[in-house]
Amino acid sequence: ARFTVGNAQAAGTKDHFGTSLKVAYLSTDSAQQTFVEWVAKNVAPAHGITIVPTGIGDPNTLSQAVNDGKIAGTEYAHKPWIDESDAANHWKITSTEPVFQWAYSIYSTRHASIKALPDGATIGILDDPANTAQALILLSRAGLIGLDPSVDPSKSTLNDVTKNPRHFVLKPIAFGSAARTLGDFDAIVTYNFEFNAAGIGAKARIYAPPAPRVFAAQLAIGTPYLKDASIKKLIETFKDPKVAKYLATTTDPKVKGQLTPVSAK
Amino acid sequence: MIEISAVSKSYGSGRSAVTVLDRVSLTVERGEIAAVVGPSGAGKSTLAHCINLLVTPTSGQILVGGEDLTRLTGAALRTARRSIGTVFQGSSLLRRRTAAQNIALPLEYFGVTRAGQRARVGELLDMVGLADRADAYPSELSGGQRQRIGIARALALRPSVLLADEATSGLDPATTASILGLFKRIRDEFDLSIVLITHEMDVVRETADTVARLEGGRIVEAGSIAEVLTNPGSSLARELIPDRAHLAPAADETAWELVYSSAQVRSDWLLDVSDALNTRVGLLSATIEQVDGTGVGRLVVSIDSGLADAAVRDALSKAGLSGNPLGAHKRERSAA
Amino acid sequence: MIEISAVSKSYGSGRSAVTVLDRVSLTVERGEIAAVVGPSGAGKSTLAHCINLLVTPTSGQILVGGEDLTRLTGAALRTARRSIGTVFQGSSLLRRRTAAQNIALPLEYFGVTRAGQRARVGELLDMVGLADRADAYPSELSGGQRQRIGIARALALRPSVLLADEATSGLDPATTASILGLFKRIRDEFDLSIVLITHEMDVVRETADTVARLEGGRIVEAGSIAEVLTNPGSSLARELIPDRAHLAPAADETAWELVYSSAQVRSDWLLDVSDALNTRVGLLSATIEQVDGTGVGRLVVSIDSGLADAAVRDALSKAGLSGNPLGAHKRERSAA
Amino acid sequence: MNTPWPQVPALVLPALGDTAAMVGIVMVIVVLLGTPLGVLLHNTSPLGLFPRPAVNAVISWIANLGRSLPFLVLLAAVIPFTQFVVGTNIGIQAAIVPMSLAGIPFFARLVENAIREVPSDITNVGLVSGGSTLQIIRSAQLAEALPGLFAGFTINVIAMIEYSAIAGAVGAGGIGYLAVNYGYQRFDGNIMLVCVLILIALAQSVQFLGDRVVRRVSGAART
Amino acid sequence: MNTPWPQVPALVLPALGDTAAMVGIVMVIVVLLGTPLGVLLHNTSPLGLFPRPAVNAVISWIANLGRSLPFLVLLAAVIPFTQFVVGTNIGIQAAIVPMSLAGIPFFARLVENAIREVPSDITNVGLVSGGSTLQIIRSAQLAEALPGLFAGFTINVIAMIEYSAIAGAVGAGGIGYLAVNYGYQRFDGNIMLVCVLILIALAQSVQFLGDRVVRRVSGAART
Ligand SMILES: Nc1ncnc2c1ncn2[C@@H]1O[C@H](COP(=O)(O)OP(=O)(O)OP(=O)(O)O)[C@@H](O)[C@H]1O
Ligand SMILES: Nc1ncnc2c1ncn2[C@@H]1O[C@H](COP(=O)(O)OP(=O)(O)OP(=O)(O)O)[C@@H](O)[C@H]1O
Ligand SMILES: [Mg+2]
Ligand SMILES: [Mg+2]
Repeated sequence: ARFTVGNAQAAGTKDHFGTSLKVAYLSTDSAQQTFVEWVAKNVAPAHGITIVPTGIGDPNTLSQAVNDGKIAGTEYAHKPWIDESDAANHWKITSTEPVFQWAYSIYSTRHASIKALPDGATIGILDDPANTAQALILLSRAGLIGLDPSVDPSKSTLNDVTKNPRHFVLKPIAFGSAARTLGDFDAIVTYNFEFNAAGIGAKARIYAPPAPRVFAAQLAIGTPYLKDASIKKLIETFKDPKVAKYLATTTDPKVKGQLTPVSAK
Repeated sequence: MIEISAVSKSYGSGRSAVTVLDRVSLTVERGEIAAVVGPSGAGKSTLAHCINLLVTPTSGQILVGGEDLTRLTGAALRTARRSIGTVFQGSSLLRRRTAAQNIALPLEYFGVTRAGQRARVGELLDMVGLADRADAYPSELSGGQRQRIGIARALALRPSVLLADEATSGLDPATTASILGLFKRIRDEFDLSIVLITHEMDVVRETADTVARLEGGRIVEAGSIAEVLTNPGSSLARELIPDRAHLAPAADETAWELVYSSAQVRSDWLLDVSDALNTRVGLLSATIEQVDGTGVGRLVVSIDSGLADAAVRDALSKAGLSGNPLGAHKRERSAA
Repeated sequence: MIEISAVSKSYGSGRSAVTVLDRVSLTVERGEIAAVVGPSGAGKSTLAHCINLLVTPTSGQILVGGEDLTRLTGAALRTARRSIGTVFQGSSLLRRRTAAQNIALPLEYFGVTRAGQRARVGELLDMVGLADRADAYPSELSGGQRQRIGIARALALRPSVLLADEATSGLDPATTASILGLFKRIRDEFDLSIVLITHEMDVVRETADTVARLEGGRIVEAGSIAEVLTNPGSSLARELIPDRAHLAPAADETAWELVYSSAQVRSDWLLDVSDALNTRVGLLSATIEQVDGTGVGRLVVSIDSGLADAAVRDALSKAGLSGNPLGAHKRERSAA
Repeated sequence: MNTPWPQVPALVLPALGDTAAMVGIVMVIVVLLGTPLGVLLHNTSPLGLFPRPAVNAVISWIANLGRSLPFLVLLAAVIPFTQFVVGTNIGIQAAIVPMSLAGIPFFARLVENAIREVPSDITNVGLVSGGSTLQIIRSAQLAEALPGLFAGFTINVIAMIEYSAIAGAVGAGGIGYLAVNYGYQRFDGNIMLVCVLILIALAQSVQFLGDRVVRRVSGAART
Repeated sequence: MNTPWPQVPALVLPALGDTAAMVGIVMVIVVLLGTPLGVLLHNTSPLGLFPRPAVNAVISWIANLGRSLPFLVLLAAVIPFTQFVVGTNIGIQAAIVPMSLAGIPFFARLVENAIREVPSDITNVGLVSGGSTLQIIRSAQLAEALPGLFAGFTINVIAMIEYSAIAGAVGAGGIGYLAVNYGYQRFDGNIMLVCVLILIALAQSVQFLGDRVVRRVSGAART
């Protein structure tokens, strides 16, 4: 029961943001911060705009600000989440363009491979709906579980697990706690950055498929501003091939292994 | 000035109800000092609190200056209360205010200017002899000093009624005398009505115009001091002029207890009685005093045992006294 | 039992230091009731608090039962304190405990069994006449009732020393007498030493064995009661037997103030003096009392103005009294 | 994606149980350890029964530690300790450790405040009645400060419900976390509403009971 | 991925300023509104100056609302109100609204507790001295409860620093949020260490100052 303020009056103005655009990243994620700062410095000037990287810690506040036209755009969320939050909050935010993919893997310090996971192993998965779905897709692609084929995989929930031959116990955990509680689980399925930041490296990464494209980070823009000239320039900036190249080739330890170019599927 | 009619106060309800005041009626005139005495727990403080409305009587009416306080609210009640000064039993000072600031409280409430407050507080501190302790906190004051600050506070707004609940108990005789002198002076100057609750009978005799004795919530005796004291049957008189330990009479003598029972006792009555009985009356103990111009007294004297009781009574009565032999039971000290 | 030698106490330091006790020395024997009197703020309560070590003296030594309390700590200090009962000026009851529970406090601390506590508390409540108020909270008690609970608490552990700081001020005369009777009874039974701080001179005369007057932190006069009272020059005596308002002498008479200055005053001295001067001596005011078997007294009498002062003095002195004419200044009431 | 009403109890009831368990256990620990800490804080201070400035400074410092860190940081910082004490870093047990560490000093300050208001006259009565320090603390300080202590307890319980919502992050669950997770992160209005109503009801009941106890204790015993 | 030391001040100093601004402004609001609320809570209760059971129940209910919700839920729930009051949902202004809403009832309870301990004798003195209700509240209740109020204030400031760490999520920043973000989520040991040290120093200073004030106020004025 949240409602929206500010959207309508902002929409009438042409070129609401001018040439200096605030682009928000989730301040809890240093990879995103590094990425947006790189784009602002290395790509944006060529497209005639100034990007002001803005860190905000709380996803809902951030989205609200985008919806209200206080922030030009973000790249912190994937389409399933944006759609879900739009519906729930009556926000008008459009996912324009996939920008990058978060690496999403299975980690374990107890077992060397997914094959070694014992019968009845406890596996931690993130407790918000979209990330639960992402983990379930990953587990099913690895052949560890089966999902109800009639359900859109990007919306699957624990109730949609139809096959679980090895009797895994799937336990929801909170975002941010994975690295600290890895020792208490047989395995955890989550974003790589949760572990990279904590210095838990590739050694514990026991399964790392390409992330599902549906969960690619989207450049999200407040719908009323889509036609603004500056917003068009912003979209062009993120579409610039230099961006994909940067993601594929960077050696910056804050980004490498966490943000990857958008997947094929 | 204060008219208390049939005031009752009970605590609790139903079976466990305790009646603390039981249809008490009492009038204190303008300019009168009315003492209220009585045993511990008799209801004296409760009565005082009914007058300033800290306690709401269960029934009955109290008029102060003709006004029924229970009907007042807000500003009117405040104004009425300002005309009643209260000295609490046990001083009750604000502990985070200095002596001077405690006295200034009613002035502050009344809206007196800073300068006005300072001046009046200075006067009041002088009156109670504490000018040098103005800046001390209550915790730095002695018991008696705290009490005097409470008195000064009660007088700050020049009230027309003063409720003094054991205002001088805990003060040394000299300070007590000076405080009572102060009360009488402002009574004379401002026609103050004073309700003086006290256990010190000297204070009652020397200061009060009238006295009422409360016992178990009821007034059991009341009257002007002189009236009460010259009434030989009065138990209040007995309390006002307490028994004293008396010397033992000689072997052939009997101790008689005498009281002045008339307002016209001559000062040389002892000689008169001795002459009339043709014996030597001796003084074993005595309290004789002038109250409102009248002599009042209670004594134990020794009189020749050979004389008939009736003859002695007759001689005494002619002199304006009444007496009874104390008989066999000689008392060493009269404490018990 | 209590030996106080050269005890001083100052508050603050440097320039702003205030000396509240100034080299006070005082001894209270086993079984002795020692009254301490003095004006408000003299340092009496401070002295009592030095004895039970609530206040640490700045200098000097206090021995209680031969022991220097300042050297004790922990359990030893606790044990020593248990032998000292303290009645505080202003009762100080725990407000969330009933009267009975307040009295039980020292028993609880001492480790007395429940049943033992109940029995002793019952006894103590009876002693102070409050058996019916056992379950009342302090806020439901009158001032005097609270005070008596404080007294009962101080006596709970049958102490060998009792510090009674204004224990009876605020109690009516009958209750005062019964409490003092209680003190004397336990003094006689248990050889209790009592330090009786009070402003009530009746209490001193009737109860104490010795009296010390504290003024501005120093002991200015001290001695046994009878000694002090028969010393005509003593200002303490004057305080102990206060001036009374006296009747006016007749036109041809002079008011003389007399005091008993010998322990051998005959009870019929008034007749003796009248005979010796061949006049009629009249009683204008009088206080005569027996203290420890001795007659003590202060009176104002009327004597024929025609007589030579020297002759009057001579006659009085023969009777064991000393006196002075009050001269022209007749006083209506002696309050001031 | 609002959860259908029939499914709500299945989510909410266990969460309520978790909250009750967490807050209940934590409050027992908090009272048992926070009370002596508060007593020490007061009595080692210049106004206390045994002033020890140095000890006071150290205790005060330690007590502030627990309160000065944001709860999430505290929770992360004490993970090794939590692991050592309860052998796990997830679940109710794991939540209890940081919650207690935050709650103890909080309650200690409330206890300190409550007993500071007991007039020194009262502790003097304890001293001259021959009480040991412990006896005086119990019967004169704590007993006389009872209404203040109960009021502090009430405040503390409500603060712990708040912390339990954060502690939910270590998988401890609880109604507060449910509210944050479903209501805030999942936009599930139904669950959120139910959780919020329950939380309000919980706080009201705690306060109501607390107030009743406080009034009962201070009632007749007022001066 | 620890931030190099030379970069630390650039991150920490503005955050410190933000915390000071947030907590400072919030505390002004909290004291201004929480004090009267606490006074009302006490005085409409059966022990107060003007007992009004119905009014008391309503005020108490409202005061509990602010305290019963997990702060993150409160923050989300009041977004429209925040928008209405300060015209934005991000930044320091936006943090101030929910922080005040949580802080006001918290302080009100602390005020209520502090003034409940003022003996009724003292309010009686106020009454017979002819004080108006307001005058008595000011000079007899609040002034006499001063040490308790200051101690409550200290507790409240520290709680607000804690809340500012959560409110930092709405882009208000602040040192607490920096600690959570870098320390908890980004595992940046350097920043975390600095933040934690600053937070501890902050809490210690607040407590130290608070204690000094409390002791100063209660010092000579003790009974
Ligand atoms: N903490 C303190 N700081 C400064 N002066 C103090 C302090 N405590 C007491 N005094 C002063 O010490 C003096 C003696 O106080 P004490 O209470 O002993 O007097 P007292 O003889 O018992 O008087 P009373 O008969 O009025 O009870 C008083 O003048 C008082 O103001
Ligand atoms: N709240 C209460 N509930 C029950 N009884 C009470 C309450 N308040 C006072 N009392 C009782 O009322 C009686 C009268 O009390 P009050 O204080 O008026 O006595 P007092 O005459 O002033 O006595 P004292 O001389 O001891 O001060 C006492 O017996 C007391 O115990
Ligand atoms: Mg009384
Ligand atoms: Mg004294």
